[in-house]
Amino acid sequence: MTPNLHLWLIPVLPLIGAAINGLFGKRFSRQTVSAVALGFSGAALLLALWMAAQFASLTLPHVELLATWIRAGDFQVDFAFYLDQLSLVMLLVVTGVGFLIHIYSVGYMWEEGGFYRFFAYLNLFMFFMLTLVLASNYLLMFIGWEGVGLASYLLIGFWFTKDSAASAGKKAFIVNRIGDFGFLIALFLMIKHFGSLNFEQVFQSVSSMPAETAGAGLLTAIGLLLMLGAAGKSAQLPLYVWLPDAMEGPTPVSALIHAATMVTAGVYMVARSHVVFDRAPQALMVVAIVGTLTALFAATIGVCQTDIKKVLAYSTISQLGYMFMACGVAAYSAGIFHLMTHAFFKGLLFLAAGSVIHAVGGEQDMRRMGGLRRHIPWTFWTMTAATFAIAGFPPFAGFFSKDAILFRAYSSPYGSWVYWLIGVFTAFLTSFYMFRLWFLTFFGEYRGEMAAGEHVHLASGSRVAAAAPHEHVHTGIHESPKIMLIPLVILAVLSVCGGWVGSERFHKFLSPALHSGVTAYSPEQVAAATPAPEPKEQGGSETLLTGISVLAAASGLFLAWLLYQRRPQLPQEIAQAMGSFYEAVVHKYYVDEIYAAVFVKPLIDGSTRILWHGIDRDVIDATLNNSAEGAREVSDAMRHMQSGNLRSYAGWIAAGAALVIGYMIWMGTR
Amino acid sequence: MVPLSYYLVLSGILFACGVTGFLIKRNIITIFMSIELMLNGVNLSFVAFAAQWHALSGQVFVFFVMVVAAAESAVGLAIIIAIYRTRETLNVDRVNLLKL
Amino acid sequence: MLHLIVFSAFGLICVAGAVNLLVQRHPINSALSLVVVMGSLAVEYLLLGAEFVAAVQVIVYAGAIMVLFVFVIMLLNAGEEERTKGSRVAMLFGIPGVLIGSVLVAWVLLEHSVTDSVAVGALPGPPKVIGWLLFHDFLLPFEVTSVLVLIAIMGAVVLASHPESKQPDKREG
Amino acid sequence: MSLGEFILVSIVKIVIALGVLLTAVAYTVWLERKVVGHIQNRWGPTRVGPFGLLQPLADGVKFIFKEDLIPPHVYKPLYIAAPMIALIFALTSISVIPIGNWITVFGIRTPLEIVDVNIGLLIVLGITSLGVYGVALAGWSSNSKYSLLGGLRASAQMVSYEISLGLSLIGVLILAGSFSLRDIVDAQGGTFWGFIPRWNIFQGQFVAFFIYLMAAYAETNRIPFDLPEAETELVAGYHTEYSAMKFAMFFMAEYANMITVACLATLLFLGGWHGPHRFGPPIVQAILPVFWFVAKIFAFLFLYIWVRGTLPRFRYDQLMAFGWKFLLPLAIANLVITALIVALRA
Repeated sequence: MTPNLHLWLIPVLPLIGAAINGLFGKRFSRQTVSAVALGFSGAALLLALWMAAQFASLTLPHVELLATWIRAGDFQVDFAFYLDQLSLVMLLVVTGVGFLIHIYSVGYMWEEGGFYRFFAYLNLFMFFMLTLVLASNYLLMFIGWEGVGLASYLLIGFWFTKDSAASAGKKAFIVNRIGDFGFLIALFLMIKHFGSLNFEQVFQSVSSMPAETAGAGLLTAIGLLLMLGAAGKSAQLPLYVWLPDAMEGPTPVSALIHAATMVTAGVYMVARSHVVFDRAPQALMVVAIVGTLTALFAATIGVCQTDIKKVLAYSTISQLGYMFMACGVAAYSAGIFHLMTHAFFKGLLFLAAGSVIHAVGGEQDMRRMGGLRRHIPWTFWTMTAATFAIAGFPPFAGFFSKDAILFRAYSSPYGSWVYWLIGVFTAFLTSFYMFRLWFLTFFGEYRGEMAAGEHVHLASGSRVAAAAPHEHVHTGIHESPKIMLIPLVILAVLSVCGGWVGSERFHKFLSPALHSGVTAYSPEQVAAATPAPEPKEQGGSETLLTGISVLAAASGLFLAWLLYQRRPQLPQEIAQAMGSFYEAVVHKYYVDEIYAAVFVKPLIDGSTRILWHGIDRDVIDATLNNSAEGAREVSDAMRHMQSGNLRSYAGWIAAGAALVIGYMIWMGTR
Repeated sequence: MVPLSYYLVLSGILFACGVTGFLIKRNIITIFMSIELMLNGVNLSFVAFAAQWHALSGQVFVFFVMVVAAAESAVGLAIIIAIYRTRETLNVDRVNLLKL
Repeated sequence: MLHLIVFSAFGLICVAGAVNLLVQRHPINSALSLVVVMGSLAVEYLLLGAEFVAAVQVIVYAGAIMVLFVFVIMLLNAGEEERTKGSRVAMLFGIPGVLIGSVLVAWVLLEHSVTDSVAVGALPGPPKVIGWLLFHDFLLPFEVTSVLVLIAIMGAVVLASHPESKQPDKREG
Repeated sequence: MSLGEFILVSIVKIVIALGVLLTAVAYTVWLERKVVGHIQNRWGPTRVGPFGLLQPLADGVKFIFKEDLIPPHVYKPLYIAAPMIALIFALTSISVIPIGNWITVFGIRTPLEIVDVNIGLLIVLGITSLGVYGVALAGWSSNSKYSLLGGLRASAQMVSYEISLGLSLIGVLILAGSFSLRDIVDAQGGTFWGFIPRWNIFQGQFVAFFIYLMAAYAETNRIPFDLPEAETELVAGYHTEYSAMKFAMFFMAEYANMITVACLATLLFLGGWHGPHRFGPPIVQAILPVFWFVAKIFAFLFLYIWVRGTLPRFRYDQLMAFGWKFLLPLAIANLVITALIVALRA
């Protein structure tokens, strides 16, 4: 008997917070609202920590059945929660980072209208995210999956009076639908072929199947469809377009949802489904290719962005690409490791960026910043830690995880030097654009219009009119309040130390979940499945590869220093030299425009012409209208029968009776 | 010896007279009497069939018809009185507003 | 033979009464015609042997229900019928319908009838047997009709009672 | 008995019955005038014949020779038909009333009634219930306010009291178990403890007799329920517009009805032709039941007249309230109790 951990409490606690704040928050003071929100998410964190403490004594995977949800014949879906090493890591990341960002948000959102609404959404997001992480079957996971999408939509569109925020929310929602479509079909395939959606049963069924060596079979189809879902949620090619726009939401939201937790759900899902992917090499390859290309692609765009949050958004996409690259070479633990460290440093980056934006009064364009390191030292130092972490300098957290991925990309049986090469180049780009951001923001001279000095909070009514989404317009650059700085510091510490666990130990910890008995694929099978890779030399090459990646990071730092610190006019010249390519990169390769022309416009036109005018107006509405019209006309004709004259009624009855009698006699005497 | 069908034809004639009365009479009381005439026609066929099948339940049915006819006439005449009070006419052609 | 004569005589009276009901324009004449019809029907019942039915026919129909009709006619002082042309439907569809229906039924009865001849008093319905049937085999219908009659009595009282309180300005006298 | 004999015997009996009945009617009128006269401290008819015994004859002659006046605005067919209807139904009802046992005359054995039927009581009820048409039609066809009110009152009153009347008889029917008047009388033969006759009135049907009496007064439009012809209010009620022989017909119908009611009361409650021990020679023995029967009728009629001379008239609403709210519940109670007793005794 394993102890009952009451896993359901972890998701439900934030839900209670969301319900309280959502239903009654309007009448609460800001203190009460934040107390409720922090209390319940903090309780979830404490519970998660307590569980982690108990973890050693559990038999894994630990499944807790709450209730039966659907039962139809042999098919059954339960409200059940599933705890193993993988979900524990996710649990801790989500509750931990989530709680920290809750704290940060109290300070960040203090001046905003809809304070209670924000925290209700945030807690709701926590509920769905934890459901996703703890679900014991794909359907419950899907509920969480959709729920975080909903929360994301609500929070991106938090300033819904702003048109760009509202349409960014819609865009996120719609693009995610495409991915969900793939996810759903994958679920249907599972129901059809395995008769269950429970992780354990599905994996049991799958592991009894041989690896698909050639051609596209069932598992490849499921894997590709799951990848489609993951690509939607985790902003991979070609469905990444929503994430940059999602930066319209408040910065803590960007940090929590669009950097640290929700967007990594795709990675988590792929890792969770590793049993399927292990037996579908083609699908796995697609994952790797998509991840690699996304990493490179987003990084190039990030180089030219000037909006501080957009840079971070593309950086997030790029880093997610890394994670998928790791998953794609069957190095799930490396992917999850990077997921964790990324949650720390990217959350920190966003929060620090928020702090910067806060400091300069809502300005997001890096070209109008500069020299802020003297004004906001705490933000500067934490940001520095995060930047070094993401760039992959040892001993910061990012170094360990990125190094693990790059090494696995090269050495894994599924890996290839191509992945590695692109990965290293991307690491160089990452380092470059991050230090570009760093230099532009904190060094040089201040280029904004704002004068240092007293700051005055304007009335909240001016928010809508304000150009920036933030209402607090300050008259001077200033450091953020303590409540915002504390999470920054904690995350900075984690960004520095988070990687010291080491990828090997992390791999060992996760291996029961990722390579447990069910998943085990024998080397023979792998050898048969993937003919290409020869055994690679391990020991010596690892240090070599590590060195190369560190070198790439350092060269990125150098280049950024050169261009933005030493010779600030140089980028302009390079841009002119690059000409149309630069233009394309600045315009994000015109992807949004292409999508608009290829998908959105035909869809809208087709919907207008065929669905709206053709089907809805001319068929459905016309059917209704015509039948109503017809009924009216028939009634109008029949109305005269209802004369109210008793004898007329009797006449009808007599005529009808004669008909009936005639019919009966005809039938009877035939 | 009279064939049973004669009784039935007689009953049919009475019924048809009743229906005709319903159709051609204007006085609401006469129309009501036409209904009674129809009921009587039916009663005759009940009794005739009872004789045909040697089943007394046919005659018992007549009692039920009578009881229902009595109840019906009580209520019906009360309705007629109510109509007369408000409309001050007994002509059904003038009582066609579908309300009292 | 005598049977046929008696049957035909009272049958003719019956039909004559029914036709007279239709022809007469004054309701009281119609009512009396109907009494005649009922009385001759009672004789037909006697011919069939249903003595109890015949007696009840006279007592209930002729003696009570028709008295009620006459009473209402007198109470409302119903005059001669107006010859309004209120319903073309009744004339166009109803009358032909009745004619067709009754001719069809009569034709079927006379041509395709498989019924026997009946003797005088073919099925005596002594009151004792009828009563036994009513209180045993038909007990439930009996009770139900008793409830029906009770409801009808109350309904009639409610309908016919003068709603004085509702119409204080009703013309009186 | 052949068809010819049957017809002959029937005709003879009809003639005798009609003659007796009409005579009885005539002398009931005489009796009433006499008795009421004495009650009111007068002499009554004395001039025509001894004790005025020929007065009815003189009245008849007078009615026949009076001018038969038909008022101009009456609805003629019914005006003429109404008294006939009234009289016909009044006289017809006597046809099923037995006045004694079977007798044998000239070798033909026949009952002492026009026809013996097993549902005699029902036929009497049916015919008397039709009698109301005469009164109602007379009132309506006269086209006079008094007559119409009288007719309305008469029909409402007769329909109402008919229910109590019928219900009061059912107790007797339950005791006898037959609709045949002869059977009912036969069931009342014998005595309790040797001296109390087993008449229905002594078999617990006293309440029923009382109800019957009240209802009978109302049915025959007699005081205290003579509202239809209340002369102080309606001149003469439904027969206000009638004169001469038509008036006489109503008159005769009323008294014939009284006699019918008296006969029924005798048959149903007072033991019919059963009387004290038989005595005397055989011819007397044969006549005696008829004598007892006539004597009981006479007593009943005397009661009628006595009440008429004694009681005042009810108001119309009192009449209706009495009928519906007192007599009817009482009759139902009596019926239920009788049925209960019979069921328990069985």
